Parts: sequence; structure tokens; C-alpha cells
Amino acid sequence: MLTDAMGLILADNRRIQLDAINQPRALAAVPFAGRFRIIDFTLSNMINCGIKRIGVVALTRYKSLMDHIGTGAWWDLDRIRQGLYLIPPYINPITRAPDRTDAQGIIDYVESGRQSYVFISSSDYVSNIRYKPLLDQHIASGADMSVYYAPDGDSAQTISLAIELDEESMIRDLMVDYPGARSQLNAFGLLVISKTLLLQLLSEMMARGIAEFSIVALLQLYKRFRIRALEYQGLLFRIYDTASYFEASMRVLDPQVSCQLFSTERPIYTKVKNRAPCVISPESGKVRNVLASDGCAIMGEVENSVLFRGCTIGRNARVTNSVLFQDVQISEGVTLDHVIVDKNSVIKMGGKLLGQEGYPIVIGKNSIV
Amino acid sequence: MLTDAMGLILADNRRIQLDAINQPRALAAVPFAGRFRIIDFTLSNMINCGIKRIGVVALTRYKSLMDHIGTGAWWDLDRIRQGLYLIPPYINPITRAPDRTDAQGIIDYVESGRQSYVFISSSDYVSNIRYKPLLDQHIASGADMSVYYAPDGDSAQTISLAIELDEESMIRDLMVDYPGARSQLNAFGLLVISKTLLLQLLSEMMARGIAEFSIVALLQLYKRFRIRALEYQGLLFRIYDTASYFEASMRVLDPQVSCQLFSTERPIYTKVKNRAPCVISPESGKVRNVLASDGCAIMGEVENSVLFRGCTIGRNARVTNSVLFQDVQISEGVTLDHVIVDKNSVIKMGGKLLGQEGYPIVIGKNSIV
Amino acid sequence: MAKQEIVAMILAGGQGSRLGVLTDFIAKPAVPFGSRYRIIDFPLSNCMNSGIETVGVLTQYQPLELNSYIGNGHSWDLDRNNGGTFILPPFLSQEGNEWYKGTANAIYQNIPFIDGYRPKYVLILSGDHIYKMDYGRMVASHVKNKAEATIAVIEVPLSEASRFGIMNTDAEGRVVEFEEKPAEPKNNLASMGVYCFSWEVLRSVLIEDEKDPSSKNDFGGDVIPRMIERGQRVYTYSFAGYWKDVGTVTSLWESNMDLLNKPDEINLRDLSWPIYSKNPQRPSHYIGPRAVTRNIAVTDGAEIYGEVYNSIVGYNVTVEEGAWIRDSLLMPGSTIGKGAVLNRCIVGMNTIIEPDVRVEPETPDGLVDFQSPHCQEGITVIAPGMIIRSGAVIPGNSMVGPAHIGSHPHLLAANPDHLGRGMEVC
Amino acid sequence: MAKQEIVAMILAGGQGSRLGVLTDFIAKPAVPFGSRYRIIDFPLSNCMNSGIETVGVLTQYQPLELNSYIGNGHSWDLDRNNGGTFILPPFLSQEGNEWYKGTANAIYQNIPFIDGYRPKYVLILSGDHIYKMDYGRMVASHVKNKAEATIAVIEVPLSEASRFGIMNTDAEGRVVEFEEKPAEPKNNLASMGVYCFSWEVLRSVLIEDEKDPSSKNDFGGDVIPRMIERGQRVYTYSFAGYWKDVGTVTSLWESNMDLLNKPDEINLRDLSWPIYSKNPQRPSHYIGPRAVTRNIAVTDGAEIYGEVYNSIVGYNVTVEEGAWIRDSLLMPGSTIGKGAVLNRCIVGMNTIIEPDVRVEPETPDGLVDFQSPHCQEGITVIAPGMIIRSGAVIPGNSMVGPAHIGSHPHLLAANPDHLGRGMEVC
Repeated sequence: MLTDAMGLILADNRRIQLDAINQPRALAAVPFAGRFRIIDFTLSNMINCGIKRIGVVALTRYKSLMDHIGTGAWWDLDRIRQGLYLIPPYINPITRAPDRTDAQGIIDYVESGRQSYVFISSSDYVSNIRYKPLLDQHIASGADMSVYYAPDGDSAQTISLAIELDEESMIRDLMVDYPGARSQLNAFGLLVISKTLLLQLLSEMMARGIAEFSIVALLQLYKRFRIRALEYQGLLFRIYDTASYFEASMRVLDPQVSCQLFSTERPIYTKVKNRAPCVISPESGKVRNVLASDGCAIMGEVENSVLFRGCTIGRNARVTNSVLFQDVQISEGVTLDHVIVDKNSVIKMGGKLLGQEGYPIVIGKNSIV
Repeated sequence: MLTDAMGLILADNRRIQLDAINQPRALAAVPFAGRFRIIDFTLSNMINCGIKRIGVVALTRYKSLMDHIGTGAWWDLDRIRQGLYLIPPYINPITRAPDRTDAQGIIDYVESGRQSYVFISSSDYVSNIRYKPLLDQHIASGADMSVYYAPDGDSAQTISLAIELDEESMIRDLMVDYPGARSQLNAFGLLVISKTLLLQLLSEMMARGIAEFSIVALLQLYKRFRIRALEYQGLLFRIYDTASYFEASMRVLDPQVSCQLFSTERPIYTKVKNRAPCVISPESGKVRNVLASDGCAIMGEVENSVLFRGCTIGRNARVTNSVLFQDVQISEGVTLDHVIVDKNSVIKMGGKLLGQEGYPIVIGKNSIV
Repeated sequence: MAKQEIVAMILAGGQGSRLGVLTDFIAKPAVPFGSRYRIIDFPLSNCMNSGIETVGVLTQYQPLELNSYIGNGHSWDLDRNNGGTFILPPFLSQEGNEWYKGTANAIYQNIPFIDGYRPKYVLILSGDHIYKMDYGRMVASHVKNKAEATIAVIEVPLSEASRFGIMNTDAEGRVVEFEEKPAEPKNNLASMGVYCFSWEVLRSVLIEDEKDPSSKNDFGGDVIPRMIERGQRVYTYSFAGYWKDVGTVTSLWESNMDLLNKPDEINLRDLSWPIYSKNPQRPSHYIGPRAVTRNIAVTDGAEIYGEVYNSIVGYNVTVEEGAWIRDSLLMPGSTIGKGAVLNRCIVGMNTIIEPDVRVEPETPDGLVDFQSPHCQEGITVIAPGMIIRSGAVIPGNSMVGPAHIGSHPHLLAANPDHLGRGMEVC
Repeated sequence: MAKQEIVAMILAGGQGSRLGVLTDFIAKPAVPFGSRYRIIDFPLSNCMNSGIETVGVLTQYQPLELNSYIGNGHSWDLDRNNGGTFILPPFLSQEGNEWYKGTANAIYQNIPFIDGYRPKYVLILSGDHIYKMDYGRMVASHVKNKAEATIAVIEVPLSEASRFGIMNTDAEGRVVEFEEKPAEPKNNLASMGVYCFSWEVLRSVLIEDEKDPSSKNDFGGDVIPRMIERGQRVYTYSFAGYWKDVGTVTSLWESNMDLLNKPDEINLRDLSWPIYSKNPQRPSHYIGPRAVTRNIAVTDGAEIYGEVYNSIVGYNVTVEEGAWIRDSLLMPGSTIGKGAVLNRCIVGMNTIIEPDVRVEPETPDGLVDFQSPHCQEGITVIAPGMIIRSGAVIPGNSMVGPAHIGSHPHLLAANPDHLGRGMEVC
């Protein structure tokens, strides 16, 4: 158990656009796999590793995130000591504009923790990941920072942080979002650093007036510091656009895949909602290869789809290869294929929406179609 | 019990300056009476009236406030439903500047509550106040809003919201911060309004691009709406400058006064800190007319003073007519009179600071003098 | 300690022996219900939704599972700083020690607990009823009637009234007579076992009842009749919704089936009166590529690859491909193997049904050893934490439990992963 | 249920009869200590500070006050989703029912509870010791020694060793012999009543111990000697800080006085190992304009107008003007009237000492009826929830409780505001 480490989640990723899906919310708060949000995976990974003090940095659109996280009780983080810290943007009291730096809030959070190490994670990937191997390697190698990478060469996913390593597995080159990168090693957003060094770097940032704090900004210091990279061999979905989100959602329908995400030993925790059990009615059609959630009522036919809580599928409706967020209503006779429908939307009677593989149609929150 | 009402605390008061004391924190988070913060009084008043859903609007310098409120557990507001909502400033995701309106966050909060009435309070006064008479009068009179006022004519305190009433006790004139006001009736920051009307007014504000939402802004609608005013006869300290803060602090030393603030039936709740009991040492000097708190160690002499948690008074030190915030260290031989010392400050050996009644000296946070 | 106007006391101490092996190691209120609930979720959620925040749970028989299920009360928002949930077991005092002798004695022994909150009203609730009720309205009716005791009643078919405690009232609803299971009922107002008392009155009645050596210290049998006899103001409060005592195998099975067949009666989907439960932290349930599902309720962590009809599927249940299930309750954590056939079967928590097991009312060649008077109408109960070996054939009206392991070691075994006896693994 | 590496079990079931009237209606661990604490705050805070989040509190005698004091465990951060605090009373099972026969039997009866967490190690702690200890270090030493049981020991003066259980060890710290209160102790390593066991080992030893009809089912008397006898790996863990068993009036008084006179020994001001407690929500304490206070500890809600020397003043205590107090413990909520004189007096919670009462060792004309063998060295104990009438004169070594009200109605009465017997009013 990593009791000597604290966590820091950068819940904002300003580089990412998921069309309508993350327009009303931070990427960290985007729903995933029927009852979770993307940040649940990182929060749960941290607590499953024994981390009991987690700061969440949120800059924009964080209401949805705050509602989801609440007091932190669902992750058992509602503690007298330690627990969950939401680190808000700093606003200048006079001009009421955001302060030049986000760093002060992070500095305050890191400084007041007793732990020696800080795990910094972005919230743009989905995985059930152990942190201990990274910390062990970090300490054994004497590196200044350590980061996981995925060997993405055989994946369809785009490489965004291509790293090259020296013989000691230290980063010697780094290319961001560059299609011509030679390396297929893709660092993703999980890094460990000592509290002392992190505080030093944050103070430097403030002094230099650098506004943005990110994993990439830390990795870009590879010339100045020894950054150890360790291969992560488990299942990992990076979420960087609608297609990657949709693909990850569909792959979770495979029990061989989902069992790698949802281990009994290391559960993924989320906000509890007390919805009734899902009901599949006597008159329903085929319901096959479906991940469905509490509060759903299925009267029609559903295949190869993910249903979040409270969805209704009307009689004779046919939903295939789709992702329906919470409380979506699919009326009688509707046909959907390759569609992502955001929260509370209603697809009216007889509607027909057909997207394509790799290019799902996205229906925004609260829409009536 | 007012189960049909929710609370809304406007923790920001941009018109107020307490010199060094509220520079690092919102006025709501300013310490008061040994172990409380100003907002504790309003939070406790609300829960003592049976309100179980409270939103706190904070715009600037709210880190101290967030740390203090935490999950809301100390006020028993860490609930699955209802409970505490911190309503943060809205920031535009593109420009990263605060959005034109604060109102959206408040609208979301008010709209999602089931209660019919909203008690809106500022956090610039200290009182142990019952809300039920105001709501009863509000309903009986059929008014659109209702507000408490204090008959401040005989008080040394400045009248800031002078109201004139008609024969039905409805507001017919309102003058803000105007020394020439004829009326001695001073409305203070506690107002009740129906959820429906509040939502209507907030939508109007948004539509008109009005940035600031405040009690005053609502009262200024007295020509358009019937605003009932009800006299509040209990003890009330309005905090609007250093002198009013200091005066209120000194008055709480009087047991006749403090028993009006700290009723056993309606306790004032605050964040719990597990400090050791206060110790008055064998060699201490006179300790008289002193409000002192856990974690204090008194080796010197203290009179007519308020000591927050963890203060140390060295041997042969003499502290009179002063307010010492948390963890202040007064070294051996120091003399203080009429001084307010902010958190964590140290007065070094042999120091001597003498303020005057009505003009106390203020020593800022973390100072070493 | 802060004053609370209303304190609720839930009687959760009974063994529930008519549920047989389902309550071998857990108290009846901890028995799973309706895919994701335990029976006690209903009174606890009713308290929460009614705004009652101080709840004593009187336990005596096998309280560990119930204790760990309720935990700090967080799932029902009952982890309050003042009040909240308290498990109240019997205890020793200077006068000696006693177990709870009856329902009234259990409350009597906890007078100091209740006194600590100085309540005006005390609600006495049962831990084994399925219903949704606003206790606030009942208290309001109690106040309006200036009653000293108010008894919730429900209309039952007159033909069944002789199975219940029947309240005979005057025109104002004041109880003039109480008949426990009358042979010739005078009306059809049956007591639901939900009582509201003015605390000062109840307190003195309990002290008196305790002194009476002939009393069995029971609310229905002693306290209420005593109050009526004396002319105290005992009123009824009429309740009109769904209500079911799930004290028998048949009623437990029926009430579960009501969720599927009469979904509007105990409407679990009504967001204005949610039933809260301790949620397992598991992924959404998964319906496999060749599954057939008709008229089922299912929840988190379940995986269905076989055929399931008219059944309740609990969390973390796995139904393997080729299994065939009808009219059954699969309690949380159970696994149904390939080719197994279950009809009218209640499978206990964390029980494994190995492939090709058959449990059916019509099984002609089944073993008669398992027949139980508690099981009727063809319903079979398999205890929690068992393994039913491949090839076992079990007829209807059976009750299969650990006691049979010795005599049928080739058919039955204890599930070794089912640690801590009744303890949930999730 | 999530696995927990370590589960702590706090033995809080004893009556503590040597504390007399202080434990008439509350269990010993709930007795107030040091102005703002209860005794049980020490083991609970040690657990929290050691990172142990699953704590069973074994209760049996008068658990209500303890139960409501611990509540959901929030004050010690022990309101966890998995784990947290559990009050574990005796219960009924199918095999019948039993009260806890001894400390080992209490753990034996709760084997299913512990099993539910599948722990590697179980700590057995007492609910009535004042000490600050990092249990994590003790477990580390247990692991390092590959021990099956580890017993925390503290060096006591050899002259006092015969009052303790003494561990005789070999060079590696392995216990070769355990002697309970030996007449001629071979060394001065006394058992603190703090044990760490490997759970699998303890589990089987407890099952065996339970089968032995000659065993008293006690850890010190039966379980530990049995393990040593058999050659199991029993080690000591040496502890060097402050430790005191507060089981007698004298030791309770002394330990409180140690806070004033040896403040560095059990350093409550050490922010790295805070002692947590349920905080009363009261204003800061107030020292009046004519008060005299020297060498006192005082906390929230107290108001002092009189003279107080070398004393512990609990929360919500009022000392009126003209009262004179020395070497005393004023437990929370007590009121000392004008002109009262108290010397070496322990005043129970919510007790009212009316004006001009005198309680002093040297009182020549005091009543002898109150003399108690539990009170020595001139210390007098006044029960909680009493009123001592104006003019009463009570000599040293007295124990004054409700039992005396009948014989001295002009001197004593029960405080009618002290509701719920031992219940705290705050």
C-alpha cells in the first residue's frame, strides 16, 4: 500500500474535443461503460493503491465534476485528515480574472501533505492500473521522475507523446502530436515525482509566469532531469476524440476486455445512485451483447450497445452499436445505429439515426430529436 | 422545522475591507469568538431551523472557506441528498475569464432543490437567529420577499441599508450607505423569497447581463415587489470594518452577551480540530475575563482578550484587550494592548504593541514582529 | 445529545425460522430482496424519505451480517452527527442481564437510548415488511387525533382477515377492540405492525408491562390490548399502498415476483420515494450475445449468457450459457452453471449451481430428503454459500442446506469462498 | 467486503467495578478523561494514527453511552465505507446464545466478523488504557520476528512487577514463560494487554480454547500461556512511552493529574499523534473577571468564576464565583456552586454541587456512610447525574452515589435534567 504517496489529478485537458460530449463537462466527467465517469478510473486506481489524499485540479466546466465527486464519500475520501481536495482556479480578488498561475493552489495542496511522493495523473485515459511497480522502479533507478508508457505500435490509436529511451530507459527525446515520430512508445498521463522536486518545479513555474501545469510540461524537462519510463502492459484506452471514445465503449462489451477493467480485487468506484433494478419486459425483443444499468427499462430490441442508468427503450425500437447516456428515452419504433446520445435526450417516435463505424452520430445533452 | 426551505449564503462581500484580516480570506471565513468563523453562525442558524440544503456562493479568495467547510460534515451536511453545495465562479472555457454572470450556478442550485422557499443570507453579521418568524410573516403577509431589520437607532453601528416602511411594513424607500438617511431601521442580510420568484429574477439578471447578485440588489426591487420587513430584536453584530469586528469581539467577553449567541438549544457548529485542552500553567499571571480555546498554553498574564486555538502566551507576557488568532505565539515579556494578531504570527521576545480603543493594531497572517 | 422529535425503532431481532436455511446465519431483515435490496432497505429508506434521522435497529439473532450491511448508515444518509443509525443489541447492566424477551421488552430495555433524544413520538417498525410509507403522515394523523397510540392498518380481503391482527374501530377510527387472528373477523382492517406512540405514554406502559409477570412483552399481544382495555386513545391510520410481510418462503417469493408482474404496485422506479441500498461497486450488468431474457429484473455486476424468464437476478450473479431459469430468485453472487435448469427456485447468496443441475417442481425422480414444510407451491430454496454438484436433481418444495452435506456429500458442499458464513463477498 | 490487512478488536465489555459509581450506568471505556476525552479515545486514536481502519468494539456491559459516543466513528475518521467501527455485542445464533464468557471467548464469538475482512493480523486492545502507541511498528516487529503472537510490554519498577503479568524472554525477545502477578518476578517486562496475532493462528487457538472446558477463555490467563506451552512463536514488543491502566479510582485520578504535572509524558499537544474525541459544539471556555486559575486543563464550554488549582476541568463545567477547588477532576457538565470547597474530588458528569458543599480529605465532621474501599488516598468520587445539596460535608475516601439518596435525602438527589441515565447532554 502506497501510504507514502499522494495523488494529483489534472482533470482538465484543454487539448481534447469530443464534440458535443465534453462540451458541457470536463473530459474527466465524461460518462463511460454504463455507470462510470472517466475520472472514476484514476480515482479508484489511486485508492486501490492505498493513496488516501487526492487533489483534483479543475479549471473549467467543473460543475459536473463537483456534482459527481461530491464529498468524496463514494471513494471513501471523506476523511478528517487527508481525503479529497478540489483545487479551484485562482481568481484575482481585484480584477476577478483568473490569476496568472494555477500553480499556487497546487503548491498549497502538495505542501500540506506529509507524503514523500506525488502521483500525477491526467484524466484522459481508462485503465485499471497498479502504481506500485512504477514507484518501485522510480526508487530503484534513482530517477527524478518516472512515467508509464504503452507500446502503441500495434494499436490503431494515435501516438500523442512519442518518447525515445536511452539504454537506462530514461527519456532522451519526446515528440508531441507529431505523426512523423519514429518512436512507437507512447507515454500517457501517469507520472511519479518526489514532493520536494515537484514543489521546486512549481515555484519555478510561478516565478516564470508559466500559466499551464501539465504532464507534458513536466516530461518536456527530460533534458534537465532523469525521467525513467516503464512499459505498462495492461489494458489502456486513451480517450482523445469521439472515435477513440466510441471504440473504447464498444470494446468494453467484450467480457474478456471488461474483466481487465473491473477487477474484484481492485474495484472501480463511482457515485452511487439508487435506481431500481433494470427491467427487461416480457414483450422485449432481442437483448444481446448489451451492457445496461440500473433504472433502465427495455421494451424493444438492443444489440451491441451500452446503456447508462435510467434509459428507456420503447416497444419495437431497435438500438444497435450505440451508447446511450443517463436517462435517455428512445421512443417506440425508433431505429438507432452507431449513435451516441447524451444525457436526458429524447428520440421521438419513429425516429431513425444511422451513423457509421468510426463516425458515430453524436446527439447533445437534453436534445429532443 | 423549515423543511420546505433551502438556504443560500452569499459568502462574498466585495464592499467590505477589514485591513489585513480578510485580505487572505473571504469575510465569511474570518475567525470570530475563539473558535468560529463568521459563516458558522449563518450555517448553524440554517441547520438549527431545519434547513438541510445550503448553497454557498463564493467568488474570490475562497480556498480558506473551502478548507473550513470541507465536506460539510461538521454541520451534518454531508448527505446523499441535499447537503452543502459550493457554488463556484463560472469561468468561460475558451477565454478562461469569469463568465459574465454568476447567476447560472445559483440558478442550477436553486432549480434542483425541491423546497418552495429560499433563505438568502449574506455572511457579514454574527447572530443566533430564528428564521421561522420571518417565514411565518412572509406567508401571512403575502409579500414577494421578506427581510429582517434591526432598529439600529441607538447603536453605535453605522446604518448601511436604511429602510422606510409603509403602514403594512412593506419597504417604500431604501438608502444604501447614506449618512443622511432619515430611517434608523437597518435591513441586514437575511431575506426569504419563493423559489419561483427567485428563479425568475435570476433569469432576468442573466438576460440583462447583470454580473452581481446580492441582497441589496434584491431589496432595490422594492418598487416592483412587495418586500415585507420584520424587526429582529435579538443580538446582532454587523461586521463591516476593523472597529466593528473588534468591538463585537470584545462584547462577546460579556457572559450576558455570549449566552445570547451560544444557546444550548441552537448550538453554533464549527470545524472540529482535535487540539489538547487549554493549559493554564502554575506560573501564569492573572488570567481574567478571557475567552480561550483548546491548544492554548498560558504562562503569562491575559486580560479582556480572545484567544483562538493553539495560542501560546509566554512567561511575563502581558496581553490585554486583544484578539489572537489561531497558533499565535506571544513570546516572553511581550506587552500587547488593543491588538489583533492574525494566524501563525509570532511576537518576538520583549515586543510591545499598544493600540487604542476603536483603533486596534492589526498584525497580518504569518507575520514575525 | 440533540433532541429529536421522532425516533424510529426497527425490530430486527427475530430469527425468521419460517425462511429456513435463508436465515441460518443471518437475521431476516438482511435477506436479499428484489435484485439489489435487502429487506431492511424498505423501513430504512422509508425513514430517510420521511425525514426521520434517528433509527435504532434492535438486533439479537445473528446480527453480524446486518451490522456490517448497515455499517455507518451512510447508504441511507443515516450517518448523522446527532442521531443516525444505531444497532441495539441486548446488554448487561448492574441489575444483571437479559436477552430481549419480546418486542415490547426489547424497547423497554432501550428506554435510556430513546430518553437520550427526548423525543415526542416513537415509531415501532418491523424489519421484515416490504412497503413504501410516509411515516410523517402517520405521525401527523397521530397528532391530529390527539392519540396516544396509532396503528397503521391496511384493508385485506375479508376471506384472509383471520390470518391477521384485526382492528375494530368506531366511526372516528378509534380502536375499540383488537383481535389477533380472529376466527370470525368483524372487519378487514389488518394491523401492519407499524406503530406510532407518544413517548411519555409508551414509556410508562412499557414499565408497567415489564412488571406484569403474565405478559409476554409483545406489542401486538400485550401492549396494544392493554392500552385499549384501559381506554387510552388508540387510533388507526389507514394505509393504501403495497404492503407485504415476507416472513415465509412463499410470501418472499411472491413479493419478489410482484416486482415483475405488478411493477406499479411497489413502484421502485418512483424517483420521489427511492429505496436506498448499499450498492456493490461493480460494473453494469452484461447480457451476452446468445442470452435470452424476458421479464426479468437485473442489476450491477450480473452476467447473463443463458435463458432467464420471469426471474429476479441479483448483483454479481452469473448465468452461464445454456442454463435455463424460470420463476426464480437468484440471490446476489450466485452462479448458475451451463445446462442447469431452475424452475421456482430461490438460490441463496454466493451459492454455486454446477452444470446440469435440475431444480424443478415436476422432477419425478428427485430426492425426498430435502422436502420441507416451509416450502410450498413447488418452490425450492437452496441455502447461501453452497455448491450443488453437477448432476444433482432436486424436486419442488425442497429446502437444501448445509445440514444435508453430511448425508449427500456427492451432491452438496459448502462453498469455500463463502467466507465469514453469511458474509457478503463484494 | 474488502480485505483488510489488519483488524483491531477493542475489549470494551468489562464493568470496571473498581471505579464504583462512575461505571454504574456506563462502560469503563466511556468514562471521561483529561478534560475533553473519554478513555476509549486513546485506543481509537491510536488505530486512526496507525492507519488501521477496521475496528471492532466488543461491548457487553451498559453499552448505550459508548455506542452513542462512538456513533458512526466519524470523530476518529473511522466512518469508512469498508471497515470503520463496529460495536460488537453478544448475540443469538442457531446454536443458542451466550454472553461473552471471557476476553478470548468474546473474540471467538466474533470469528465470522473478522473472517469477513480476511485479515493477516488481528490486534487485541484494551478499552481502558491511556497511552499513545504506533501499532504499525508493533505489527512490523511481529512480521520481522515471524511471530505468531506478539505482546507489547513495558518496563515497570521491579518493586511493582508483582502487580503485573510478567514476560520472561530469551535473548531474541521470544517469550519462554509468562507469569501472572508473580510473587517473585524474574524481570520487570509487564504485559500491556496489547496483543498482535497472526489471524490464522489465533483463529485455531481460539477454537481449541473454546473446546477446553477448564479454560476461562481469557487472553492473559489461557490463550497466551497455551501458546507458550506449545512452543508457538510468542514475542514481546517493547514500548517505552507513557502507559497507564486506569482501572481504579486512584489510577484514574493519578493519570489525569499526570496531564498537569508531567505534560511531556503523555504529550497531548503533539500534533503528529493527535488524540481525537467527539467534540462538543460549544463556545470557547471563559475565565471570569475574578477567577483564579493555576495549573489547570480546561476546554470548550467551561466557565470559571471561582478559584481552581491543579485540576482538570471538563467541557461545559461551571465553577461559580467563590468556589474553591484543588487537585480535583470536574467531569463534563458538572456545576460547582458558590462557596463550595472541593479537594481531591472526582465529580461525575452533569452533577451539581450546590453552594457551600465541602468535600475534603480532612473533613473531621463528615459522614462515614460514604466510605468506600475503592476510594483511597483521600480521593472522593461523586456519581454522575447527582445533586449534592447545599451544606453537605463529605470526608475523603468517600464514594457517593444514587444508592445513598434514600438514606440521605436532605444531602443528595438525582439531577432530573440528567436524562437517559448515563447519557451525555451536550
